[in-house]
Amino acid sequence: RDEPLIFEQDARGRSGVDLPEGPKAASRLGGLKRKGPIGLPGLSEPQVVRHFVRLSRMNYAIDYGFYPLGSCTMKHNPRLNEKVARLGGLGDLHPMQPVSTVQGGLRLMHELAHWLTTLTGMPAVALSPGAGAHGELCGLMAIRAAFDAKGESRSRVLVPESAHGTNPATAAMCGYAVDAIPADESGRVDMKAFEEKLGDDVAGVMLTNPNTCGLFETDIVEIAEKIHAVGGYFYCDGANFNAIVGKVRPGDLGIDAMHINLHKTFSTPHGGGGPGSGPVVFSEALAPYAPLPMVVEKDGAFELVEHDGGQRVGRMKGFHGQFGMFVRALAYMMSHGRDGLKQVAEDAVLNANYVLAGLKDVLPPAYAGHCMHEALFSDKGLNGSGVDTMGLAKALIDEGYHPMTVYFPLVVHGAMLIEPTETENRGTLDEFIRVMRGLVEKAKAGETEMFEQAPVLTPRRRLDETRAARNPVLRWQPEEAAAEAAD
Amino acid sequence: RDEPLIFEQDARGRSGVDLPEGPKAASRLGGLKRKGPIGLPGLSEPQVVRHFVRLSRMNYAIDYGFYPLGSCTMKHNPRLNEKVARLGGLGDLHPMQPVSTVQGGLRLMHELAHWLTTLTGMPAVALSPGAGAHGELCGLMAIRAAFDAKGESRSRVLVPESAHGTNPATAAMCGYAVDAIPADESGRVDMKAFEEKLGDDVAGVMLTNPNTCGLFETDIVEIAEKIHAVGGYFYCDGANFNAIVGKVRPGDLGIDAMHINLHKTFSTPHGGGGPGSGPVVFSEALAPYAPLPMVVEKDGAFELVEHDGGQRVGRMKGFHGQFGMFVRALAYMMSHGRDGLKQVAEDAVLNANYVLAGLKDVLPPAYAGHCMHEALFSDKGLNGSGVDTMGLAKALIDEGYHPMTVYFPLVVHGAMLIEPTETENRGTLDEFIRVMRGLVEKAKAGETEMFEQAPVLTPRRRLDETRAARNPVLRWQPEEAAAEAAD
Amino acid sequence: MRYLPQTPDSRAMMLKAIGVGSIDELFDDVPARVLNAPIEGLPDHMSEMAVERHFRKLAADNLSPSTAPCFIGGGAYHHHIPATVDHLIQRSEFLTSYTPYQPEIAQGTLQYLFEFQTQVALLTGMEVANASMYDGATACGEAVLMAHRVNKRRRTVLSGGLHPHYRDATLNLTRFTDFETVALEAAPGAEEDLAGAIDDDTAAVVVQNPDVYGQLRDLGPLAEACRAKGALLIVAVAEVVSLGAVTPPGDMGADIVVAEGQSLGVPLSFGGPHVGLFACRRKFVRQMPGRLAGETVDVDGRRSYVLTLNAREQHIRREKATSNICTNSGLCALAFCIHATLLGESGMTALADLNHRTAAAAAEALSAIDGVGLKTDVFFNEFTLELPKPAGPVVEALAEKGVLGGIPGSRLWPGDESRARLLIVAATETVTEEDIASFRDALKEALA
Amino acid sequence: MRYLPQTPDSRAMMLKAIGVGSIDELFDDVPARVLNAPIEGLPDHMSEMAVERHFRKLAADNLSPSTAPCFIGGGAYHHHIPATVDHLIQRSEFLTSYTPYQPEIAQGTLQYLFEFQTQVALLTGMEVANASMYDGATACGEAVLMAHRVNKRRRTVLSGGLHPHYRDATLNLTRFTDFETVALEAAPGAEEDLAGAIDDDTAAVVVQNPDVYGQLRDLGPLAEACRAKGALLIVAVAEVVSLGAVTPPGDMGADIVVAEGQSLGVPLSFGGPHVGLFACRRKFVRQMPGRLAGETVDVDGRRSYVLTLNAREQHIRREKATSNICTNSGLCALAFCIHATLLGESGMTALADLNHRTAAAAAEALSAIDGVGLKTDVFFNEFTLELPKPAGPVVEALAEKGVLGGIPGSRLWPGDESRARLLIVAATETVTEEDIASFRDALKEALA
Repeated sequence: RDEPLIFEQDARGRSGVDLPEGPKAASRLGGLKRKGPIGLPGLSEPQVVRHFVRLSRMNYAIDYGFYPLGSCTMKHNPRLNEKVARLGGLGDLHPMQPVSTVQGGLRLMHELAHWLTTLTGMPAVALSPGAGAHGELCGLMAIRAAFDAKGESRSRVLVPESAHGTNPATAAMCGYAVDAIPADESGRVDMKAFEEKLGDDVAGVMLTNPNTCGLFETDIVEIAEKIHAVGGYFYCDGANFNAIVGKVRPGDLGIDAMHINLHKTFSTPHGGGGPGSGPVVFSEALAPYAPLPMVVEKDGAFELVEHDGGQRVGRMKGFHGQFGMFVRALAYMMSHGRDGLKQVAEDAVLNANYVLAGLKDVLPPAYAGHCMHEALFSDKGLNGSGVDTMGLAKALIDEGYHPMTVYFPLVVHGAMLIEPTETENRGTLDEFIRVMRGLVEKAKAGETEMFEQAPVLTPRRRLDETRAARNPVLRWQPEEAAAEAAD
Repeated sequence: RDEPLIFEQDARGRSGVDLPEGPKAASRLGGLKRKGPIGLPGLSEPQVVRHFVRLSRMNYAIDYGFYPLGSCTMKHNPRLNEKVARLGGLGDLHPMQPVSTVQGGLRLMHELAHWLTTLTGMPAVALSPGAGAHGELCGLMAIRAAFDAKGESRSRVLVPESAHGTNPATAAMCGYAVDAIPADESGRVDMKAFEEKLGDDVAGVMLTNPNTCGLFETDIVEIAEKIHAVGGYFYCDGANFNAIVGKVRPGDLGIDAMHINLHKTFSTPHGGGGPGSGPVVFSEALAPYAPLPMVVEKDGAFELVEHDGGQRVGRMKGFHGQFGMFVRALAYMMSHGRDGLKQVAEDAVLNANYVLAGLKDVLPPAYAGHCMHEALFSDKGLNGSGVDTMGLAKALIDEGYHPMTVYFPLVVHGAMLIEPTETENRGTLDEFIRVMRGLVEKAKAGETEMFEQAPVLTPRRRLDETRAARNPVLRWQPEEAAAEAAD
Repeated sequence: MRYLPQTPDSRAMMLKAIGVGSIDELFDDVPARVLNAPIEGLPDHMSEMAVERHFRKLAADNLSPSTAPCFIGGGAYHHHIPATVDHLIQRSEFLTSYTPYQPEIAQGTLQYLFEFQTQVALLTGMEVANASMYDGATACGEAVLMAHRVNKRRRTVLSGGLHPHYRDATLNLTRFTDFETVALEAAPGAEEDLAGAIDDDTAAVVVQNPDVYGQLRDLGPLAEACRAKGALLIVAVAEVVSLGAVTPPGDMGADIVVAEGQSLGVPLSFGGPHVGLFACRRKFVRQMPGRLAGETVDVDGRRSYVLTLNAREQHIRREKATSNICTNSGLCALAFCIHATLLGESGMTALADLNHRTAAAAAEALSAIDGVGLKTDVFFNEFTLELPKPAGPVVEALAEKGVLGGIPGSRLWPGDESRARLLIVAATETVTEEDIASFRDALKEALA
Repeated sequence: MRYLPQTPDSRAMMLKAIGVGSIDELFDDVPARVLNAPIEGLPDHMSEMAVERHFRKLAADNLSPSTAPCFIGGGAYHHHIPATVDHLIQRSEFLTSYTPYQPEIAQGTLQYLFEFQTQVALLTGMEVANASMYDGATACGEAVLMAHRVNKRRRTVLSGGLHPHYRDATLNLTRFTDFETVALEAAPGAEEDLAGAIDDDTAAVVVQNPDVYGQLRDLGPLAEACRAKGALLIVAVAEVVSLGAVTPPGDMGADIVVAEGQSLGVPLSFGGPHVGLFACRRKFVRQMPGRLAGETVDVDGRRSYVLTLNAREQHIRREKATSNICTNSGLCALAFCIHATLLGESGMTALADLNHRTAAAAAEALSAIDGVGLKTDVFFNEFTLELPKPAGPVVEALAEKGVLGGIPGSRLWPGDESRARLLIVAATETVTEEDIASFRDALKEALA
């Protein structure tokens, strides 16, 4: 059933709120009082509830089923975290309160910083970036600020071909040209190519580790040494930290800066596309350039340093960062503890390898050997079947699954990236493997029709994305206005 | 897709909780330590969340769509009420705390009592009954206690044929024989029959008003006078108070006791079958027999009277009643206020009559004239079509609606009782009327197959209820045990 | 009025469609004299903000067991409820659905009721259980009514160890029947001769385990005595968590088990709503009160669940029903089911063990105070102390120090001087060792 | 470990299926030297109860704006959030879903984003809006970057009335570009000659309305000056509720509008997550940063929604993307959308009016105090006072009396003596007349 837009449910004067009368007072709006109506529709509270409940039922979710979306770490989101984030005195704190009235809030940030620096083995952390990409930006800016402080100008950043799209976009925002490093046949940085690209105009290397092929970069320590040798810095995209948290400290690998997606590794909910949170840990070399604000403890009291005289990266965000996500992430860390976080990494890797082992005879892995937290397949197994990666993905939807990540990383043809995460149980994985094998068999048997039609059991079937992009309709318009716009 | 039972998702040693270590102490269990396992399955938290989210999606709900279930008053449940019921200091109060530590809780009960007595125009209220049927029991017990106090023994209670099943069941629990009063052709108490049944062995009359045919009992004041004239009491089933709240005070009609379903009129959520709450208001005549506990104010402080020397009805419930429902109901009342509650009744009646007007030419109403908060139809309109009330109801499910109440009241052949409630908007009613008319047309056109098959778009199709009752399987058993049980 | 979708425009339009000139024409069956009688003394509608502020003020006027160390039990227990429970029961599809009368679109409710019934049966050690009652006390009364239906005898004996509220609710529920209910009295820790109270017309004996004082007993001998006399043994359990550590009533020979399920998943909420558990032998199932979910198949042969054995119930059987119960504790049963599922076998036994150790530690600490005696030697998470002075004022003094220190005998047995110095103390997993120390120190002071 | 479903048994079975003998064999690509390095100084796993207790303690160490009268604004506002909002955003299907990359099973998210975009466009008076940014400050920086993409000029002017945090975030975001960003300074209520600061190489002028002091201005003349010089006018709105009462930037001629949407539906949460709004003229849409939901049809011709114009975005365009933004503020956008839907036209204007009257009443009461001057004459719900002494210590004194009394100039402009006596005060609908009186009395005392 279709759910009409809120604008199609309007009745004049109706509202879903009641307001108190409030004080009488003469207007101070000068001549700036709004003249025309806004155009918002009037709905009652029951209508609003039903509208959004109905919309929600058109969505897939972790709470509903397996969500093996590679590189996105769709794991269980504990409700305890939601609860504590809403406590009075945490959820309702104003960022500009006198610091004497927010000592608990500042302590919380301080504790989170302690967990993050300890788990990564790195001395400093900037909490304020708003998401992973924002953290990358912060990290690259720190690198650029370090060179600026030295009066040195460098032009290139090395980025593997398999990188997340945010990596090159970020480097570009810091004024760096992106120089792509190819992968070797094992799916890792081609060391020879890397060494050839090194030079004193290289500001740094941006590496995801474990990388987007789900593989640990075996030469990572050597890469760090070599980039340091030419005076560059080592930025690590921490999107896949889930695979090694509690097992490996990035600081031990020679990394200078790494963002941490709290919404991946530490399970703050993805919320249909955010909010995320992307704190960045820094090495001693880059710590002086970490942006403010920062919480410091002095004689048992906590201060919020918002200004100092340093050559730091500037303000990343309106206030101190995604505090609501800090609460959730800290609750997640405390719930797992040191022992549990290590188990997280182990189970994430175990689950991915179990899926790899269960599928590799029917769907060739992109690279040989074990994987870390996600298993990568190419579409080679479908060659000649007439079914492509997208068809397989859409058919999975009809089987009740969210598809894996498809066509990423770009370096693998028809890539399928499966990340089960540690919060899935063996029964779920067995069933998923069974279904995947069944689909691959059907594809190989030439049952292409089903894959072309899929999905058919969903609130909508395949969408006309071209039409959406050619003639973008980005908002509702009253019918007359819409007709005009179409003219 | 089927969701396995929790017992089918077991893994030994797995749990969805972590517990603190706690103190060491020697066992004080004597020889009574549990010897065998309980048999509960082990699931992790993510599995538990997914299990219940999946189960929930097999349910229909007010928040999802129109729920015109007659006599059940399925109206909007505001989330504000859920929020305040969970406040620390309300949701977590222990019923046996010293009264000095629960003054806010007692005040809340006192305020609720004030609203209920004021809205009904009756002097006393017992808050403790746990649901509507429990309130009826309380009311009938008060009547019986009043006669016992007078040393008088009466044997009969008059109950209309159209009554809720709880009415006769309740009367029987108080030791009364049930004497059924027929309805007249207008759907109301047949006054002649009523008068004939009166006598000095009649303890009282139990009447629902507005009655279960959705009609106001026009002779209600006369009924009260006549039952009082023979020394009996007038019990009113308040299930349909929603139709008259703020418009008519039951006390003005001569009623001696009436229960109020907080989960109907005052919108505490039905929760898939409770908890409800059924406070009972009493006239001066019955007030002395109202059960304890009761809250009284003395010099600005509140006391909880749990014992006195009276000839009251005894304890109805373990503690002071459904306090969590009191919070929600009071929040609902305050949100509406005196003006809003009157509007509730008016809109409930308006909506029901709108549905009646929209359908009466295709589906004959059971009785002539306007209705109150619900519209009652018989299956006469389907005569000869081969489609029955149940078929129509099940076909409605496929159209995305919860069916109306069917085959109740028993006095109307193939009854269909439609209660839209005041929280539905005109657009929803128009669409429902359109769909109903379409279905009736199809039935009359002889498209019986669809009605026999319906529902087909649901998580399950029609169930084998006979099988369930003949060989009751009321619990899961491990396979061996289940096999044995079947032998 | 944020909950009402009609507007002046839509109302006018609808009245016109109905064919009346004003809303009061639709109320013309109401005697004019009583229609629209002015209602005095109630405010008009309020904003959400104002309503919330009012309840926050009321809440602030209470001492919350979540902030004060809480040692009160007596049939309601302050346990930790996992956040998941409250989140899930608020799913629209659970919270805002009705009794599952249309099973095709209510399988969610029906399946969890089936799971709940199984959990209750497993925990109590019984064969079958129903889909919930209002609470433990009313379930106890219903059990007595049921026993009389089963064996048609005319007398029931209630143990003196039965919680006075259970006793009173049971006496009330059976008050207007034609059989007799006899309530015994018992001191803490003392043995009762219940077996001796059974005669040939005794339908049932009701005993609570652990009893109201916290004392645990082996009910095996009593069960044998009941069986010998043809009476049914009804066992009431006020603290369901005890069943994770203690031999369940079913294993000791109970015929009917009733329990208060609040401890799992259900907030204290000043006494309600809670959830009554009701389990019995399979052969009595058609005499049970309350709803039952049963397994069946749909027309496609898929496993399904449905309310069954409705012929017992009021909406079918009317005055001949086994009970008048209709709306019961569905959502609380769900909360119970979710919490029990989260715990699982290992969690349930660990939780029970933790409760027991905490209570044992508390008993040790408190009974070490001069003049304080422990009256119950075998217990689960609740025990009874005898103080050197009346417990009522002591509890008030403790409350002033911010400790919710148990239930004084005077609250449960008002006017009974012999029990005025008793203090019934519970300790759950929410009690920390610091809480025990605070209680001990405060009690010492209060007794000094 | 309650979140981890694997057990020792299942792990062993799975390792065997994989064909390895131990978990660390799967980590054999990790240099042995760094694998399993001991992590010191962190506790092992904790129970839910213990974790919750910890956060309750932290929360208790703060003064909560829900219990103390709160007059702090400055880009984040303490508004009442209807309970419905928080309930709905916690629906599993919203909370635990990912970015809607598979539109067939994400229509819920996509439709609300489409509705959100429409609401933002309507409120700002602009043609199109995107699906959210991190917050108002970063949206402001992105708008400047976008302006340079649009007209390829090399200089941007930031008004002195721009919130210093917006200014700093913008300066930071543009710091490593090859164009210049000039930030002006301005005193409260003073007029700036922004038109005079525009030259032929000026890509954009950024102005906040109401400005950081609360002052409202007619931006029409500035918009004309921009148009005359070919520069874009970027308007920042830090308090989105103002748009219910004030002429929107679109009507005054803005080319790009950025705003902080926190005021609708999003809790203060100590500064984040909030939600950035971003709207512009339709002709610039392909230069916009962030995600866009657009309408289309599915193969059956049914109206549907999908993320569109992805060619602007990093996952397609990589280093040539319009922005590196990926995860944004989806769930906060949903909260905004629900709150705005609940309000509707009449609620939104009434809420804005109530805010304005409350602030006007507060301004009147506070500026009547001896020695206190009102520095902003035209304002919405925030205004600036000049105190007879430095405002920093005054605010601390107010906090000790339990009043959160605004932002002292020293917090926003540290070291700037000329602004040290300024106090920026906001008053929303959550402020009662009693709150205003408490504030007035406390301020009087603090100044005495």
